[in-house]
Amino acid sequence: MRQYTPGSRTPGDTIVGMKEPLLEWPAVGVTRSPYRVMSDPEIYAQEQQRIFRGPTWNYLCLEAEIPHPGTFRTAFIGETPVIVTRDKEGGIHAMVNRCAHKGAMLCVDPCGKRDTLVCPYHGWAYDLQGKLRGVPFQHGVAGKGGMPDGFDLTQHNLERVHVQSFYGLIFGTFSTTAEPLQTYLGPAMIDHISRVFHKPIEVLGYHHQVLHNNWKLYMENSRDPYHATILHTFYATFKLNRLTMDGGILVDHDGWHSINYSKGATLREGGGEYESGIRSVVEDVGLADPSLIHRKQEFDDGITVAIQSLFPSCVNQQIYNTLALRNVVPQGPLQCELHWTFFGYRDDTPELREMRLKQSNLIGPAGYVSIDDGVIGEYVQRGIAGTGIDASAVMEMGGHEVASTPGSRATEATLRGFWTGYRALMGL
Amino acid sequence: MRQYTPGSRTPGDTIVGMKEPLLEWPAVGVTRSPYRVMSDPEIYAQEQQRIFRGPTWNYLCLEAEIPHPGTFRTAFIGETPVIVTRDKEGGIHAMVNRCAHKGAMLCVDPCGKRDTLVCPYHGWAYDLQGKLRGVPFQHGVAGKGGMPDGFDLTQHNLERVHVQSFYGLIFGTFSTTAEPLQTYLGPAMIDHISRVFHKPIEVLGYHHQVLHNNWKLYMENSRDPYHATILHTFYATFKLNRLTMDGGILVDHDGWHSINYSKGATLREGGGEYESGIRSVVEDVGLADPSLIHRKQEFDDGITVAIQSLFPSCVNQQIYNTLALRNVVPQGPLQCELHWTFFGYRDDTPELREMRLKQSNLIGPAGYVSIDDGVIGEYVQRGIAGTGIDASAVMEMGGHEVASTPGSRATEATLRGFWTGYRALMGL
Amino acid sequence: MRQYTPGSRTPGDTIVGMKEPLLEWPAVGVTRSPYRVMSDPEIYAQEQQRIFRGPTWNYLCLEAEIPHPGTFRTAFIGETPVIVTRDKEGGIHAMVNRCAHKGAMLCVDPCGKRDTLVCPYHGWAYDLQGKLRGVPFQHGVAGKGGMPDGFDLTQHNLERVHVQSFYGLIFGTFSTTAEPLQTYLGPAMIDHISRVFHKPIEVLGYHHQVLHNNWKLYMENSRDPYHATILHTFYATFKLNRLTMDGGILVDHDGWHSINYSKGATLREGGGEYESGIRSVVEDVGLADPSLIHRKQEFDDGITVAIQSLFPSCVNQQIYNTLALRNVVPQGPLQCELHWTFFGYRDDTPELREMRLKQSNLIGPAGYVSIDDGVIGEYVQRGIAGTGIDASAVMEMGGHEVASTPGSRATEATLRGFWTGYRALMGL
Amino acid sequence: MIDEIVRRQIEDLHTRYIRAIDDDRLEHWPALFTEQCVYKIMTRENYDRGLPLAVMDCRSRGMLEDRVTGLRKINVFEPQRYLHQICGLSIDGIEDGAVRCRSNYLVVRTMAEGAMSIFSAGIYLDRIVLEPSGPRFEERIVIADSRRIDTLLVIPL
Amino acid sequence: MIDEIVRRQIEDLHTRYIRAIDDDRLEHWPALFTEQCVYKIMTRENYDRGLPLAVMDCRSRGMLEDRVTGLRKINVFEPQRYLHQICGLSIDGIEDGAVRCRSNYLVVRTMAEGAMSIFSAGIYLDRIVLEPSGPRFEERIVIADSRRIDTLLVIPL
Amino acid sequence: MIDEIVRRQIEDLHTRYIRAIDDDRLEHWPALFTEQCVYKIMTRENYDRGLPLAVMDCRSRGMLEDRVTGLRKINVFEPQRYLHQICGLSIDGIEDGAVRCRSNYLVVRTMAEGAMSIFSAGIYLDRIVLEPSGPRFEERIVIADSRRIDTLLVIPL
Ligand code: FES
Ligand code: FES
Ligand code: FES
Ligand SMILES: [Fe+3]
Ligand SMILES: [Fe+3]
Ligand SMILES: [Fe+3]
Repeated sequence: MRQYTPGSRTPGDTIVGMKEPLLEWPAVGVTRSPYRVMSDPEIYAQEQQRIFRGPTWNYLCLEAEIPHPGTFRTAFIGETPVIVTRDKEGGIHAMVNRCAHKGAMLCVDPCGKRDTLVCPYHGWAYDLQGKLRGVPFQHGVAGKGGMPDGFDLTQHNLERVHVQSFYGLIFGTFSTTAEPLQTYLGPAMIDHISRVFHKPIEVLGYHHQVLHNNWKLYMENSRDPYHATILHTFYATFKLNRLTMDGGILVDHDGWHSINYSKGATLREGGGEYESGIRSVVEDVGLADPSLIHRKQEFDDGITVAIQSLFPSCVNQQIYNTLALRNVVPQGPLQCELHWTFFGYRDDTPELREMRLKQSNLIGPAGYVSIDDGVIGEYVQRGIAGTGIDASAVMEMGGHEVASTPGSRATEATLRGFWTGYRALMGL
Repeated sequence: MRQYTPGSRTPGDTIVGMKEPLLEWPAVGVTRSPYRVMSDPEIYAQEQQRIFRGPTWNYLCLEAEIPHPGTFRTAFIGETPVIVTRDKEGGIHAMVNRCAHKGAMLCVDPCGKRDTLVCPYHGWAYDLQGKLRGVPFQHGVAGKGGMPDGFDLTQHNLERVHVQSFYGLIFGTFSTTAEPLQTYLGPAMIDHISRVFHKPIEVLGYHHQVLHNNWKLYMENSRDPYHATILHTFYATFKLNRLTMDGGILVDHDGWHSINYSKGATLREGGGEYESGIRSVVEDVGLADPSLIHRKQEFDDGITVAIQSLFPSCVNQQIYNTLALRNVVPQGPLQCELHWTFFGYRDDTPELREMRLKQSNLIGPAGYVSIDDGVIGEYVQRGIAGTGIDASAVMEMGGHEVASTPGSRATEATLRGFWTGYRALMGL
Repeated sequence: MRQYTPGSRTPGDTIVGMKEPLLEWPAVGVTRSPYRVMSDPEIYAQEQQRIFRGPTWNYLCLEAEIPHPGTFRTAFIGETPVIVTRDKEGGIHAMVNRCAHKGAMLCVDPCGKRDTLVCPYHGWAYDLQGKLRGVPFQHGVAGKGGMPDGFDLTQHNLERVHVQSFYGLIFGTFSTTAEPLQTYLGPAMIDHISRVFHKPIEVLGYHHQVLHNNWKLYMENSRDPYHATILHTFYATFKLNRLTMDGGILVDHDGWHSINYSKGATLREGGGEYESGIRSVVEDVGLADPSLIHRKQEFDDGITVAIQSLFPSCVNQQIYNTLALRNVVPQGPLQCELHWTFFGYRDDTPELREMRLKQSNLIGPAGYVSIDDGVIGEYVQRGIAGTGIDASAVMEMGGHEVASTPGSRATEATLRGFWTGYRALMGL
Repeated sequence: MIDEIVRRQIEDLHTRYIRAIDDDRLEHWPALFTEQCVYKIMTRENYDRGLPLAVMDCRSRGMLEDRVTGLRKINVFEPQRYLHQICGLSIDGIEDGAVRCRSNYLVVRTMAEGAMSIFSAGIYLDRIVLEPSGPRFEERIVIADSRRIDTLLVIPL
Repeated sequence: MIDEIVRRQIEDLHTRYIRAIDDDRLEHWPALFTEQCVYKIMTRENYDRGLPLAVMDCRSRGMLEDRVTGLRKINVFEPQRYLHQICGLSIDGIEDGAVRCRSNYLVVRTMAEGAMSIFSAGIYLDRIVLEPSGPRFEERIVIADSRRIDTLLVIPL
Repeated sequence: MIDEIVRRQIEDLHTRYIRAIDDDRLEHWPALFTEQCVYKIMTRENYDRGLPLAVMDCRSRGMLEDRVTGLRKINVFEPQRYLHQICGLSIDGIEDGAVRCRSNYLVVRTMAEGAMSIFSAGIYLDRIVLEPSGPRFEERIVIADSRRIDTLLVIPL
């Protein structure tokens, strides 16, 4: 069931001889999204062009991952492989991981340290800014062959990705017309990033999880307050997260981005549906070792769970004392890979570090909370197979608007916001 | 070699910006079928729309598999996942296995018992008729959020599949304009179904077999009298089935459906090609344990082998005392899955039951007779790779007509009948 | 990551409703090739039609592999399965490995001996020239059924492939308008073939290697003098091959074909970049058992390494005393399979035979030299994923022309020649 | 408590079993069973639901021999080989003269042109009798985890 | 030099371990560990880079029991089974009363509808204590070669 | 009749062999062979047809060492690991001082970014000499069921 080929259609496919329109969006707007956007290869190819190569800012990696001059890390923007480097002067650069000569991938290792980037195929050598510095046999051998006169190295640099770093998070864009990063994020998103990244962090490890669903199904899931306390039985059963706590959702940039937060200490017993026997609360179940969910209140705003979802494909999560960034890499219309970067603070006490690691059982591919998200997108992908042409998802919870509701999470405004951004970029 | 993605193209793909015509059918008609229909993704997507979602009746399951109120079984119509239920009053219903909210598959288990169908994602609850009965947090929490006024549950039921049950076989259609089931089947098909299902049956087990060929190659095979005694050496060698027995073929509904039967007791020694050294008769081979092919004459019409093939994708087989339904589930242009339901009668004696089970060595993925069919469709699929644009299969055995020939099985009329139905629905 | 289906699109797809143009070739011509040609399914399908079914001569097998009457071997022309036979009179024939009845593959075994080719499905029997000789039940049974009057066996032969054998190499074409083989090859190619195949050869074994890249990336690699001494560190480090040896490249038929050769005994110490620390020369490394690279000078022209690349998909290699043919079988835009046929001469001394086998450690999927080529094409395929629409490879080494340069290998003329042929056939 | 000698004998029987199949010496396979033997391949789906249908259902050594005949002379299928991995043999007791044991198996199937796949994985449930001539299978029930068979099954598991 | 009896005991512990998981009798799985045990699943990527994050990180038998509770009552996932292959057990020494050993494992996962895949392959690094009642795992570190988890991991490896 | 001590020694040699490879300690791999050894990887296709071509063809310990040099310093390939499963060891006799034995192997290859695949499956045909310092391989012929190699083969099987 791993079936489509990343890269088998370049965006060009859809420019030359492109079918217009790719689809008709339902007239009611963002309270509906047609299921076809989750499976159509043509639409998928367009997303690569219009979203990932378009005026979006894409999370690449953390500055903490390339701390020293010469260190690099590879990443993806959509399907495009990218290298992020720190140069001798400490400057940060990003470029496509594709040799300017005949296209070979330059860096296979996920990270490392290099003085120059040398292509294995014919040895073209680039500096850490992606500038071509050397071409073997440029002048031939014994005066024969080599590059023609007027061959200009400066015309053969690596394709550049524009980068901006914010609180140690490095974002990149292919677009020269993208808004500045902070404008793209908006004030509420900026506040939340600064809240989490206000002091030096330390990476504690990675997870890589293959999901058999369209990348957008995961991004919807990440910003969906509605499913959190129903699908995730662990949340509701052990009262880590319920809609009957204080909490809310914040959106920014017309809803392209969102935050969904709750405050564990404010749980109101009763109320909501939790006592009315929905499956999300399991009776007569306890933890043999409850130390798993002992938590330390790290932030004075009282927020114990906060999921920030940045358009198009980045998630910044706090669940109790677990802190992680999640990045979704599309791998065809029916698959994506979720990259988790789990971190703490450099000044964590040993006890707090241990607490984070013990709580890591809550998240990741085997997390009590996130296990369910590993399959639910696949359930949707399989559920929508063979749908009729007009079938669409319904998102009316909380009305038809896209707006922050600091007092309520019984809403799908965050999803309507995602589709607002999607439609704007895709011209749908 | 498992390469295409079921569901990666919704029928919609081919409506918006559809290429017309998909192909030119050979002018001579149904004595030819172009190989392209066996591999083209565009045509495959059209089949989902025009055949499986069109005015056809698709076998879903047996009433015996959902005997009690609340029992359900999942199935497929083409690529579309379906749930078949029996409600509290004993009524039978079918609906798409896709939540009306955001499309999650509702039932993952192949069968079971439920009071209501509850979606794992956000807990929308449906009754056994597919009607939406509950939406968690419909009215929000503490007066905030929830569904907007005027949100109408009755507008969000599961997509309905129309069902009709006939002698315990449950068929479904998406089409509101399909003929009644019995008209669709026709008198000859009805007679044969009643012959086999005249008394209560009992399911003895299932087989699931992945075939690396287009679903139509299997359906052609199932109704092809020509291959039976040549490819299936076991038939001819051990005289279970030869064209030199009394037998014939019956077609119905312009040949959309067919039956191919023979009477083992009527074998004429000599005649036909069997003595002229075709490979289908192996010399000097015997069975160390001949009890395998001892049979009991169950039906007074003397028929010992009968294969009924119902358009588009169901087969009802009797081979000696083995009784089984076979249903083909398309999984992309190059793969399908064959689901076998092996059964006997509830009033079978222990001896007869044992005989059926011993004879089960004749059928299924490891059956002496059916092993050959497991690969022959793949041989065709590989044989037609890279064919020129006009390459077509040839079906002239028995002439150019589509008609029953009660006295003869040296014909491909049943195949011409299949393509008659295919062309009518596909507009080719 | 093995994702596309060979055969899932027949060339017909691209004729009916074909998008024109498939792409715009860069105006500068063959010093550029757009990356899209390496991944677009539409272009891939066109190649099957215009190149492999077009006026090209495709290597099929060696006469030595079908030495006796009745022996056969299977092969591929592009995706199309082919059978090559030697008939009773010793004549050589080739035909598509697809039954003329309903398309089943006739020969599954890679080689063997047969009097007739009998289809497993319905027993149609063909002679070794592909002529239909027998149709079971052609006249029905007891006067009923069978083929209609006027059914003409001669109209149902296997699809013919035109063959020409040259020095024991058998080539085939589908085209009736192709030039004669020797005109297609040209004088320089003919000389080199006669050089290697001047006396009876003996096959010593096969390798089959799956490459996760477009077939053209391998063909480019095979004729690329530039990468040889840089990617292949073994060459440069142990001085088997350097650009500072005498050597050159020869092209023929507008550069469709090429030879890249060097003379090991002529190495000039110093010069070139090898001493300037490019990665292709590893310091302080030796062989614990140098007998691996002891060689015997077999050819009096002093050539020790010669790679001949014949358009579209055949390579004839001599590396020291290893002799092999390589043939690339496309398996979708993103995969191909490389078939190696390793041989010596029938009159080899036991010592020379042993030397060839010991040197076989240099080539094949585990060869010190060729290991690198196993992955480099995949690195390119991954590097070009998600490229912008205009991204192209650059081939300016040695200027912009396509011409032989007997004195120099610091050139990409051979690659420009490949694209000259490609554009001519593809109409790009 | 079965001693180590018996355990080794049973391990050797298992090794001879996978050799006969993996080396395509299937003619030696029936002799590893008693005359009145049972050999069944069942899917976990049918087995767990108490449904009697088997993929292969042999109730005598003769039926095993007939399976070899079918494979050699009767059926059409693509040339293929198996490669077994087995582990976790446990000897679970004696039952009217036969040793009950079980183990895990994994079969990798390789087609002539080179395609490899996990063809089947599951357990062997055995009853083995210790005859003077050595141990033989009185009963081997193969329970395959997957309900799916890819293409066809013609070589025993 | 550990003698063969101990080796056999440890092999039996390994067999009971894979039985408990492959037979879906996970309730018997925690008892194979000591009260104060460590059970971790780590990817080779994190392990080799000295990063402490684990995929599953249990530091008491209670946490193992909670994993079974989660699987039985809490989490949503597609029905699936594992089939283990293990080999290459080596006993590498004694360390404050515990036997250090390791082995290779391979887990084939089969989904309800029949899809099989290599879900995980890697090594077990164990510390086993020989209690009067038999051997138990004091520590089992599972190191998976692949950094990828397909879909989710809910059944222990 | 080879006794159990020898069998255990040979099993340990096999275990050291897969450790050296699976742990990427290939520098320890040549020492498991005698000075004058043969190590060949052949495909079943060539082997059965009597064709002498091997995928890897080493005729001395030096050539094994050179293979490690090539892998460490010379060749370009994507970072990858192997995980072996072996089973079914049989000791088939003594031949001029060497023990002939064979076993089944399965190698799962895992790439740096996480892709796992069945890379090779087949048998080991060995000649093992029992030196005072312990047993060593005098000859190991690896016969791979599949004629196909995916991408390349640089780590020995
Ligand atoms: S592809 Fe990078 S140097 Fe040629
Ligand atoms: S998808 Fe079913 S309740 Fe939301
Ligand atoms: S397909 Fe070959 S005889 Fe019918
Ligand atoms: Fe979630
Ligand atoms: Fe059949
Ligand atoms: Fe090369």
